[in-house]
Amino acid sequence: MADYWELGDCGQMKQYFLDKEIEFNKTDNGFHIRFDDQSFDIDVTKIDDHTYSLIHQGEGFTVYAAEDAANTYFHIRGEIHTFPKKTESQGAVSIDEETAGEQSITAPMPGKIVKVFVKAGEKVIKGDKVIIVEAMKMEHEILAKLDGTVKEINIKDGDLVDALKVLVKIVA
Amino acid sequence: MADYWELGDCGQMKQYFLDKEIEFNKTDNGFHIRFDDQSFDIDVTKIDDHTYSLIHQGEGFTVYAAEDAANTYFHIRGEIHTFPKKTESQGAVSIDEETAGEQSITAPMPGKIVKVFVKAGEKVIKGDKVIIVEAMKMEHEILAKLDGTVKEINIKDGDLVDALKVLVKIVA
Amino acid sequence: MFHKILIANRGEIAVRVINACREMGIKTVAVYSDADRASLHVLKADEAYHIGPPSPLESYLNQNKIIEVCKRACVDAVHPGYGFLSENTRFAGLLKQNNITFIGPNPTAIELMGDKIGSRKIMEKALVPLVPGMTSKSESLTEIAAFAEKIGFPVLIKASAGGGGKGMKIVEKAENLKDAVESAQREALKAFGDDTVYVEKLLLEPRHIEFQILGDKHGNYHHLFERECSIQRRYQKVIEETPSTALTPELRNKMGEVAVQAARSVAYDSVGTVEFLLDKDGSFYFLEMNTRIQVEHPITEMVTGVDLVKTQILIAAGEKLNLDGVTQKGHAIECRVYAEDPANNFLPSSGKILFMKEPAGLGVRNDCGVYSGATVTVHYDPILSKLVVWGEDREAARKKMLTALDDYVVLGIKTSIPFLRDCLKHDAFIKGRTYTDFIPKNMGARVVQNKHHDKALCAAVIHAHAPKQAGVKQDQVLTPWQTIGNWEIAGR
Amino acid sequence: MFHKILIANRGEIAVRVINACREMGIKTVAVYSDADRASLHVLKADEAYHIGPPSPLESYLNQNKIIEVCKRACVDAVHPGYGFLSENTRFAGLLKQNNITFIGPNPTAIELMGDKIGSRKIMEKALVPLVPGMTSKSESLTEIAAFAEKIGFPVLIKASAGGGGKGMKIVEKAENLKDAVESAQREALKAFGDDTVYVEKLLLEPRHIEFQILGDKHGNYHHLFERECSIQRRYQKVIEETPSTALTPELRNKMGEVAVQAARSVAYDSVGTVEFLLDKDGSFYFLEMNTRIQVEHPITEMVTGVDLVKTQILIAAGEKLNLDGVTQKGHAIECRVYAEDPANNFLPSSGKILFMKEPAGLGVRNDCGVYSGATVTVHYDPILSKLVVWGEDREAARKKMLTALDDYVVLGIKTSIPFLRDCLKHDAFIKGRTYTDFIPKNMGARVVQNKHHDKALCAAVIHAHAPKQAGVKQDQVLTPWQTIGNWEIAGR
Repeated sequence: MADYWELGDCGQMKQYFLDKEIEFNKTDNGFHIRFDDQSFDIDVTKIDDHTYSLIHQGEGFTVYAAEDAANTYFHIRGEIHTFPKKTESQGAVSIDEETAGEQSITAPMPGKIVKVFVKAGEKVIKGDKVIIVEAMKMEHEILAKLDGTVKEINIKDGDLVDALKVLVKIVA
Repeated sequence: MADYWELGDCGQMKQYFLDKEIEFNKTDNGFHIRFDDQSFDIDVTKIDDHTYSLIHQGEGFTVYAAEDAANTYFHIRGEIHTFPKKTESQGAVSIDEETAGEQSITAPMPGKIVKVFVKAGEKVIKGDKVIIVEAMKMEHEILAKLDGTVKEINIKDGDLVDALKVLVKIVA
Repeated sequence: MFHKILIANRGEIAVRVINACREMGIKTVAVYSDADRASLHVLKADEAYHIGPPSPLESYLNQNKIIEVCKRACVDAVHPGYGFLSENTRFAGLLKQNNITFIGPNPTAIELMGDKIGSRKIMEKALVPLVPGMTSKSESLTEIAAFAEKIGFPVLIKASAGGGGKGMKIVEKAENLKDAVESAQREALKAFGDDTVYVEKLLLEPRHIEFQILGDKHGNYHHLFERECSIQRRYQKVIEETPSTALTPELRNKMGEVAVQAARSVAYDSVGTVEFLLDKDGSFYFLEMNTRIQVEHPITEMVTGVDLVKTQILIAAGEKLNLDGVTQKGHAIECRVYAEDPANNFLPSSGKILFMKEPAGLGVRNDCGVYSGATVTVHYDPILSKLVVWGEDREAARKKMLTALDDYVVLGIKTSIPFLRDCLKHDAFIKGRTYTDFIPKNMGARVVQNKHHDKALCAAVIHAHAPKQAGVKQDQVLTPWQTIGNWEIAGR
Repeated sequence: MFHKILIANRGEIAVRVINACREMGIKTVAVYSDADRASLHVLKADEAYHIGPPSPLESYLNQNKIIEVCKRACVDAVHPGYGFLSENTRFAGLLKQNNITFIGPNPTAIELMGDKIGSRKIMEKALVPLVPGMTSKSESLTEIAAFAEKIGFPVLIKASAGGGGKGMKIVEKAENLKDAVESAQREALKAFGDDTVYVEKLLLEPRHIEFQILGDKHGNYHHLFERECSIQRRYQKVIEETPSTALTPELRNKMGEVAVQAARSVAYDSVGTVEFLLDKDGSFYFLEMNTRIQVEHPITEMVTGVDLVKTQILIAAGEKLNLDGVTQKGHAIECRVYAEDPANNFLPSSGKILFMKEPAGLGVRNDCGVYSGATVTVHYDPILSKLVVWGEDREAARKKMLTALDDYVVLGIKTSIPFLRDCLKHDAFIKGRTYTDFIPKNMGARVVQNKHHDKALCAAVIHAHAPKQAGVKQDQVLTPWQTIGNWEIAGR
């Protein structure tokens, strides 16, 4: 989760997180945290593995937390905050990666390939249907985002696919 | 929890538990368990740290489990089953231990001693008030269960006491 | 309307008030003692302030400290819940001095009705029938003894400032009077800060029937029908229901009118409760009036659709009552879930709730002050939650409650749930024969009957040897055991 | 009355039916696919049997397998829920052959109404107004195209066996017709096992108003008022409420009478729903009739106090309807909580629910099919739960829903909760301007506005460095950090 950590003076710590420099140290009943010229003196009680009670200048925030391999999730007063964990191989996870003159179509969710409309080597025009993926009984069309040629096809009709698998690659 | 374990034939195990000989072995999707001439072939799925789904011959039992230092607790279809853990020093936990001609009064719950009615060496008659303990704003009287003499007094008015602490001992 | 309300209470009622405020767009401020930093009301509020050590006298009854927090957090009103400072006129006065609204009736009404002896006098004047009992204060045991002798044993010792069974004692014969009075005085002092007690004649096999009344600051008075709270243990209500099986429409109207009359006689301007004892012959006697939101208020909400806490706040803000056309619909039952051991003389049970799962669903409501993993301390009331159900009729509600009680999982501490279930299954309950002696009469020789001991033994084996990780992979035929490396062979 | 009922379904509706049965003292039997061994309906039932692989065709739609389980478990009735086999007359027939009651209407009513084209013909005869559309089956694209051309674009392609938006497509212009028809046919085949589709004129800015109707086996028919379900996304209902802001008492009566007439015309003998489109000028058109319990049935239960699932079971057992005097009281709203990502074109979101906490309290009900730690698979409908609230009026219900949505914690998968909250906060919703284009018109440029980003950053720091163990000791001033030995200095 952290980019890196370093010990500051007086037992303080510094963390670079989402390009912010965050300084913090523990106090008798919680944490003192500083970033962006703001300072937080937070009374913290851990309720269970997923729940914290924070009190900051009288204001109470019950925070629910959970994490999986990709993200840490927090629920605060109805809001969901998702912080991606950085991995060595990639930056943030992206659903449909477009670089200049290239479209890599990844499966937007785990599902089943209903129909592939293109063949390798075929020319496509922006807006053409490329594939239909089905999940939870609903169909989702994926369209070409640029004029180009189909370079790779890694699936066929009826395949079950995982999220983020590259299905089709189109180059200008 | 177990008295002792031994490996039987064919990867089976035996456990003596609550004076029952229990034999069991794991199966593809659960456990095979035998005791008291009964045999259970149970399909088991662990739902979370506290929850199991058991299916036995089609019948479903969702079991909730928890344990502390003294007991393991199970909730099955509205029933609570508590199994004491044996410790080396004592048998089952008892609230108010009486042996022949002796009464050891223990605190029935954590609370505060409101009043002690007896003194060490004093004679008491069965039914005499010995102490009043208060917890959660309610008072609870503890009476002498035999005619005898007060041998030990380990508390005084106003003391906070833990459950199971011996407060007063009376001998015939 | 108020901008921010401080809730001078804890547990389920503080949570209930916080929820009402949130739905009204009012900010909430919780206060907590050292023992309650991790309590549910603290987790639910917009703001939370520490007010002292666990002892109620030093925290939830510490008026100056609470006023200090009110000023610091700039609240414009205080909701006192029930118990603690809810019927304390000095506290209401302190708030007024600081231009903060006390969400409750005017201090005169509290004072007149909060004094159980004085209120009997007012009712006597208003020609409301009374149980024979003392109508003058007395601090001398001799006077109490003389009066008890006059009306005849058995008698009941009650705290003048009381409520909720605290400081109440039955005395069967004269020689037990002294101890009972002293014990009642001690409990009363601790619970209410006032050790005045009085004596009443004890009726045999009465029902406890109370009426929810409401008054506003514009001279409007209403009642929202009855609650039957006959099922009690040591004067502590255990199960409440509405409507009562004992009331005819005529009797309901008559008692409701008397209740409204009682409210009017003290210019009552909040939600409140007028309690009666109903004798088998249909005669009823004024018992007392509680000048606060009552523990069992939810069953009235379930059958009338009126949110009593929101209404109480609206009244305090000066709004007019508009309850015309409100009727009773269906049947509601409340079970109080206490942290106590029904198998061991109902001793309080404190400690950590190792695991908890609340019932839910259509017509099921659990007003709860704790959560899975919470610690129940010895410092406060043993009430964990109030399980409330609504059904189209009494039998539907009873069955729904039984299902909900079966679904209510609390492991680690003892609770009254198994006892409540047995009460609801008892023939006397099914037939509506609910008198105040229901528990001693019917539940005395209660034996716990567990049917699934074999399955529990299997569960114990499984629990000791199940894989540490839960969950199964999607799309995979379930073989949860394939992940087990080796078992623990030794005892644990 | 039935002794044991098999629920031929999964998810929240299976749980809903199981709860109703339990309260009626009826034993329940769950069935499950490989993907559902750990699903909530399996955990809730008295018995549970495996019926096949995850694919619905091989499990929940596998009629022979389900009949086999019925016989093995000796059930006397089957509740089909909604979707799957709920409107399948062949299945109802198979059950009848085996002397098992199908809890639903007679097969003729299902057949007449299940066939959306045929039902239009019946309504035409009964002089019920219809949206212009095809009333004959057609398998040829040419015929469909010719009809579409005749009534004029835009048109709507609908599955004849359909419901719930499956197999529905809007076609703006002629050249898109072919693809839309093929896609609708594929979806229809997969969802209902029948790829027949038809064409209807598309109304502009209508409201979707449906009436809950009930018939018994003794010729009694009733309606329990309307549900407004205008807020839809791709013909999938998202938010439902009752009463509708658009109906006057007169219009309500008129539409209700037509709905009852529709039920009577097919001798309907169960709970069902007659759907209408309501135009801005007050004219209304029959859309279709659903011959099953509807997803959104809870809001009707909340305002009428009638348990529709229990009533459905009672009717199937031959009991007479008795709904005289039932009125609408207060206001109810339902939000469908889907496993989908509103920030990314509502793509389905599957995976493990790492943590979940359901809202609860007075007037809050969550009909839920999952739990904290459950895995949501790709095989079935993305509905996680239906959050339902009741309030004394529409604004009270709306505020209660917003509070409940804030309290609904789901971490690990994406849900529609943030989207639902934005819908309810929109001025058009507040003002009751709810037409079927509500979402495309008002929610298109929705931007997520998180106010507590600073607190979230603090939470991230705290979460990374908090002690591993939760809880505080009783009676101890809280210093949770004293137990921390050393922190992790490296990234994790």
